[in-house]
Amino acid sequence: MNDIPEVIRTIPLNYYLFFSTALFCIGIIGVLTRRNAIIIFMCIELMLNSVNLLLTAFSSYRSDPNGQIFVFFIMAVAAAEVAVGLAIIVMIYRNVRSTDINILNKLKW
Amino acid sequence: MTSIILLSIFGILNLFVGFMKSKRVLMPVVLLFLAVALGATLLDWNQPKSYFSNMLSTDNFSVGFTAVMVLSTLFILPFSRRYVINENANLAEYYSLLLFALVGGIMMVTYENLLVLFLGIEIMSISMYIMAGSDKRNILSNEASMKYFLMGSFFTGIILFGVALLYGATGAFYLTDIADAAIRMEPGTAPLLLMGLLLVLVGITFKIGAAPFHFWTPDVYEGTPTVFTSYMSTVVKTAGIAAFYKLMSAAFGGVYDQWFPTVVAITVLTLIIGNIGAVTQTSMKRMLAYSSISHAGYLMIALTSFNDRSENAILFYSLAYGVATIAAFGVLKYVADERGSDEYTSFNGLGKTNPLLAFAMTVAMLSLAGIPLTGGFFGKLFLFSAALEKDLLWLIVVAVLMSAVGIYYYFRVIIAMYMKEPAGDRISVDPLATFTLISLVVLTVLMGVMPGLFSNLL
Amino acid sequence: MLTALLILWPALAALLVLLVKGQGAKKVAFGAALVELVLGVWAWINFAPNASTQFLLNEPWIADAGIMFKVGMDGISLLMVLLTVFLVPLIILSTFKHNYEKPSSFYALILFMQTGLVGVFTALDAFVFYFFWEVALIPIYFIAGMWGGENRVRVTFKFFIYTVFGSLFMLAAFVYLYFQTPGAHSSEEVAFYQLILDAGTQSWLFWFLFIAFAIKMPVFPFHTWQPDTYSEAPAAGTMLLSGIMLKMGIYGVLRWLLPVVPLGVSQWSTVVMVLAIIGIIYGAIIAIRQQDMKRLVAFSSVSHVGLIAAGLFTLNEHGLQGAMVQMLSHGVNVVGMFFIIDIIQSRIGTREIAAMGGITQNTPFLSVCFLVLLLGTVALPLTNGFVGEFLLLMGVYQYNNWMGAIAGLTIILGAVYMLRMFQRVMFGEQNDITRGFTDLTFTEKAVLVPLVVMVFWIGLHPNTFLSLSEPSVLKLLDVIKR
Amino acid sequence: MELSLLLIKALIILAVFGVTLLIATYSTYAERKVAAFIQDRVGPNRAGPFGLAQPLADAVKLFFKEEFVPANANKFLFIAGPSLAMLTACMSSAVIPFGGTLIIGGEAIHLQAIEVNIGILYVFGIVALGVYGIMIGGWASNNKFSLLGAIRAASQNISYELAMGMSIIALLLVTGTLSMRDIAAQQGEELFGISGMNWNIFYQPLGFLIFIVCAFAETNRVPFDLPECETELIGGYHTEYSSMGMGLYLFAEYVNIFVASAVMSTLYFGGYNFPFMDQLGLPHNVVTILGTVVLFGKIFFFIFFFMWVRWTLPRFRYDQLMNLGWKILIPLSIANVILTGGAILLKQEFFQ
Amino acid sequence: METTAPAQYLPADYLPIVIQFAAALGFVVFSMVVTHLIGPKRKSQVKNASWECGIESKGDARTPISIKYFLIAILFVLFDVEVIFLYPWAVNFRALGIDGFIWMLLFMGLLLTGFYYVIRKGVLKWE
Repeated sequence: MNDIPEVIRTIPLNYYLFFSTALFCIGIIGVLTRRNAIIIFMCIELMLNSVNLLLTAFSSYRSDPNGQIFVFFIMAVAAAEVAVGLAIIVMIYRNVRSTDINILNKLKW
Repeated sequence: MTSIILLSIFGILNLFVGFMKSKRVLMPVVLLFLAVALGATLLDWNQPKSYFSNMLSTDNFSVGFTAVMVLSTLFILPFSRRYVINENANLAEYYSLLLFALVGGIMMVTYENLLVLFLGIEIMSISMYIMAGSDKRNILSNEASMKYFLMGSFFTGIILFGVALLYGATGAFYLTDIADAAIRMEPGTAPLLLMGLLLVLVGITFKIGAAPFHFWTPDVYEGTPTVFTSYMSTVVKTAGIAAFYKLMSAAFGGVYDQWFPTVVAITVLTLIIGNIGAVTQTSMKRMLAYSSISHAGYLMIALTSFNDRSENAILFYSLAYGVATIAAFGVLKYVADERGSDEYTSFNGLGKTNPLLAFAMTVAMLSLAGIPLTGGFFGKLFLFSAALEKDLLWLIVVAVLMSAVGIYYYFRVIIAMYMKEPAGDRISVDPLATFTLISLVVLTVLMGVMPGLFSNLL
Repeated sequence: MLTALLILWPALAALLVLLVKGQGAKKVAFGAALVELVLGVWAWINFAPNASTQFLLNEPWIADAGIMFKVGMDGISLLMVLLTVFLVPLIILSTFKHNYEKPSSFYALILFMQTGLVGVFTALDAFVFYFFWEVALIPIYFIAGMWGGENRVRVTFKFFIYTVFGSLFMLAAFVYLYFQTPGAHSSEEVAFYQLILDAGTQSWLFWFLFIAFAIKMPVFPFHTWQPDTYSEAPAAGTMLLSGIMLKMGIYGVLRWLLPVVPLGVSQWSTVVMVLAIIGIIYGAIIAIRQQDMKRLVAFSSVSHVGLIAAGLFTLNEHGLQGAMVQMLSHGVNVVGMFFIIDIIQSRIGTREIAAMGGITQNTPFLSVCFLVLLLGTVALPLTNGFVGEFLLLMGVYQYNNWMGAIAGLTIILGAVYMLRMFQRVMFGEQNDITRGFTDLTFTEKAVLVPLVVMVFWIGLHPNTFLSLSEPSVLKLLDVIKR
Repeated sequence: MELSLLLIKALIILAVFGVTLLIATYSTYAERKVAAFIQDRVGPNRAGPFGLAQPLADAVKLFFKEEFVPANANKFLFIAGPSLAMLTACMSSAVIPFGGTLIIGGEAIHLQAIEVNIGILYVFGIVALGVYGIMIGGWASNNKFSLLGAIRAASQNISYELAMGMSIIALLLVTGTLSMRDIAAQQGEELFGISGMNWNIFYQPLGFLIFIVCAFAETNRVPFDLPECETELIGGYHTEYSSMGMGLYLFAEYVNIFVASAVMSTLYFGGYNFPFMDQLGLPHNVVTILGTVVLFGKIFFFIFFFMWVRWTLPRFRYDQLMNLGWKILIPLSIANVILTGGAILLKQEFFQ
Repeated sequence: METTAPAQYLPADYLPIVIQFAAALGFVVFSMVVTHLIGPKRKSQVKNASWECGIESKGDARTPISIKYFLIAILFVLFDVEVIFLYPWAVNFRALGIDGFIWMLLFMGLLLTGFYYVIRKGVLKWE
């Protein structure tokens, strides 16, 4: 199993870096431009996953498992977040019959 | 560390206590839990230890902030009595969430590894997302919860990306290792490092509600049920600022010059936005939200000055600010529940109908405004002296000007309470809350008269 | 210990008063203030007339930062404390005819304020000084805000913002000075006196400190809060403000400005003198035009304080000693004046000068007291005002002839507005409003008689007091001229 | 990887794919025959000898039926639903080792389409995706029955997936690897002196029981066919489907049955191993081919078992179904994990 | 543990999965397209209505459904992720030994506590 990093290293680190940064930016742009709570939420998940990817890449390049352990925790925490997030979205949907965040303007920004 | 384990277990236990028929046992039980946790925390005093291959370490810094947070929670709980009466509320769950959030907070001040920091932030934040929406049928609460959740997880993502970059630059999650790498600042990895630092900074800035990422604060605070708002603005903020300070000092203390301009800019912006924003509010709750932004700004002054006074100053200020804010929110809760609105006008004549509530509120406002005889004054004094030692005179001028602005909006409440005709009848307050309010007032005044007791703990 | 007792007793008494229900509170408060007076007199008796600081108490306060709770009294402090302990019982007594709402809070606040005032006058550490400075402010804010007149909310708030704003600068200056002290930092008065700072630093420090004191005094152009607040506050509040609190500013200049930043003072004293003298003339002229008695006295106060401020910045013995005496006299006189105004207002329900007339006819006792105090105010020889103003004018004259001459106008202008008021109010035809005017009651006499006695005591034998402060003032001058 | 090797792989893949489809096709026939047998009927016997061409006839019929999309359905998703169901069903069979190695010209060829080191996870992942097909189809139909069926399917699948995963974990404790090939190979070892008998069923009887129950639930077979139960929901999620859309759903179900059977055989019943396989002294290649035959035998047995159960047991009620999944299977599977772990440790400590 | 799998996996080793995918996709697309082309097409309004017991269907099917289903979904997400933590542990079980077992017992204890809580709370109660 020790050889896996070498295989991964056939692709330069920068590619991973650029790729996950791109994913991350897509996520950010999604969060900022979309108006549907679920889609925003998915964009956030995309951001988290780009982080996972990046951490894994770094971890492999450094032959250091810590990064991947971090990924594990991110996944677990993200799951908890998903649970809470979905619960919140469902709660709102039941009250206002919509998941469009523009409806949520009772509080001024 | 003991307190983390204890509180986790207590939190779970409490869920099962909630299955009992009567909801009335819950609060005493939770208060007992917290008292035990506080005791356990204080046992670690002057006994630095590290756990889990150095991922967590308790030292006086962490013990001090843990104690402040546990104490704050202890003070907040009695104000949730109204929920006890409402048998339908999921009280046990909310209490457990409070305890879990506290665990997260403690992790945020004991971490030695970014993983623990991340977990702490998330444990705390996720609990808070739920608590923000705990008033399920209330659309405002829903909205607060949703906003807090979307924004919170968005910024969690940003922190994580920053952490990933830091990991890429330094190959470690340990603060000490990062500090080593940061001092070396190898040209190859420096951009990654700085970018990572910036992103983490942005994320934590959000979590403590500092400008320019403060915009969620007023909305979320307003929509959230008041008890949890007070939790947000005290415990969460304390944990956030302590974590921030620890990160900056333990990991990036060596590159102070690199982050100083950013942090100082954030500080000034926060001070200005928080104070100016508070002036235009008509709702007490929103005012307190903006005030919490501004206090984040004051706390960050200690960060910008970054010297041996900073830790103590932050601790003292956190305690003083926390105590005063809890009192303010406690009174606000009673007034808003009884008079149906959290506008300033609903405080009218409170001095006549409820002298005690009014007095507690007055002391709280004086403390927040930083008037002597209250803890808030010495809090500000210590912060400012820390900054002056670094010769940040201009920063102090800004802060002083903003404090003066602060007096304006804090005194509006006092004026309403004492100098207007009553807006309603006497508000009945249960004995426990009365006792808590009195304790808060006494503590505030004690900090204001004998600051030496608290000022050099670390 | 005695100093600590002087500081703590009113605070304890305030808590005690809070427990008393109903109008009984005023008696308890009065008793407490009398005890404080006895303590003050006791201190006076035991005071050795030299320049040393006596009754010293030096306890660690914020130990790690080297901040001590250091209080004690030298001659200057003692005089101010005496003024305070003398006036407060009278002020409490003067309110006996009013039945204020929530009397226990009212009197507790007054006593609490006394703690702050005594603290300010005895503090020997900058932070202790600042602490009590603000402690004195909070009660008066509530007194004026809760029991004041129509516009009380806006006016007192303005007052509060002004003073706090100023004092924040003072605090900043103190903190800065604290860090300039060598070694383990200290904020003690002595440590500040020993600081050698360059002129540029002293220059801005001067303004940081001066703004705080100037707002409190108030010196033109920082006075705009004052007339409104005086006229809106309840009588007792006005007396506290004008009789004692205003002296905090003057005392502050004397103790914490002149010796601490002498270079700054020499750099800016001319400017301040000019401001002070503008204040003298301005206050007097505005006073002449006032129709409201309370406002008139308020503006006269601006005028008088201007003279005291001018005296302070002359930096000679006459000026300083004059300021000391004049602080006492002004305290006595202005409290008396406001009390008389309060009596008139409570009898006939107005303060409009134009609405009155012929009050003397029913009220011989009142008229006499009023006249004596009034003459004291306009500095007639043999009264207290004369001693003070004479010394002050002499000081100013020594500093600059022209300034002395202009400042001298105060006596003439003062006579104009005061006597005009007296004439219109007391003499002339009785009208419907003043016809039923009754003479002083026993408690009112009990207030006015001591004041009148003081007017003559200071006027006839100023040395009783001058000798107390003289050594300290000389010592202070030495420090300034170091 | 060289091109030739890739070609061989491609061939194996296509072969496996073809076999999968073939077996699935004939499963429909088998189902009807089994049903007939159990109900004492004849079953399909007109198309071809013994009705063997019946599946082909069915397929042709489905192809020629009108493709029908309801007016207020989401057209794209409506078509995507069955496609996805079929797609995922077809993806998972590739990692199952259908035999040992054939040695041809000194070159060892594995009778396995794809070897990935996380084979079980792969199967799991693909199977879990299958529920999307049902969910999407049911939702896109815009029919209340379809929606209910889809939601039932979804919650049923996820409920049983937990127990299934947990039972797999117990198995992993025994095997220590996630690779299907390794697991199959391990079971070829000796047990009590009999080679090829080291089957996991002997170590994990409880785990197998949980697994097979969950497999029934995952494939929406009776007694867990609530998503499509005719008496309550007409046709459940495929109420609105006709022609090949319908066909793919049905087909996917049989493919899933095949895959589930294959996985069960491989994980618990020794895969391509059979008793005395090394002791008979046969040539390697013969053993391999025999093994493959044996494996298919096992698979057919399980497929038969699926049908047997279908025509024997009544359907669950929904609350019974959920209770079974959450309150019985999950605690049971956790207990199984703990017991297994404890036993392995005991063995390590005291017997080695 | 003796392993017969290659010690090293190249990215190309996963290529067959793509082939498999292509095959499956090809099959699906083929069947869908063919049936689309050769099947008859006759549309009518009644025929295109959704079919609910043969009577006219009312309203939209996109109505909120019982909260229970959401709860199940959310529970699944949580438990499934916790189960995922067990996989690496299970694979390395022998290497981790007693310590690993005890830690995992603790973990599963927490899992079960949560599970018990959920049951007590009545989340899984179907009326």
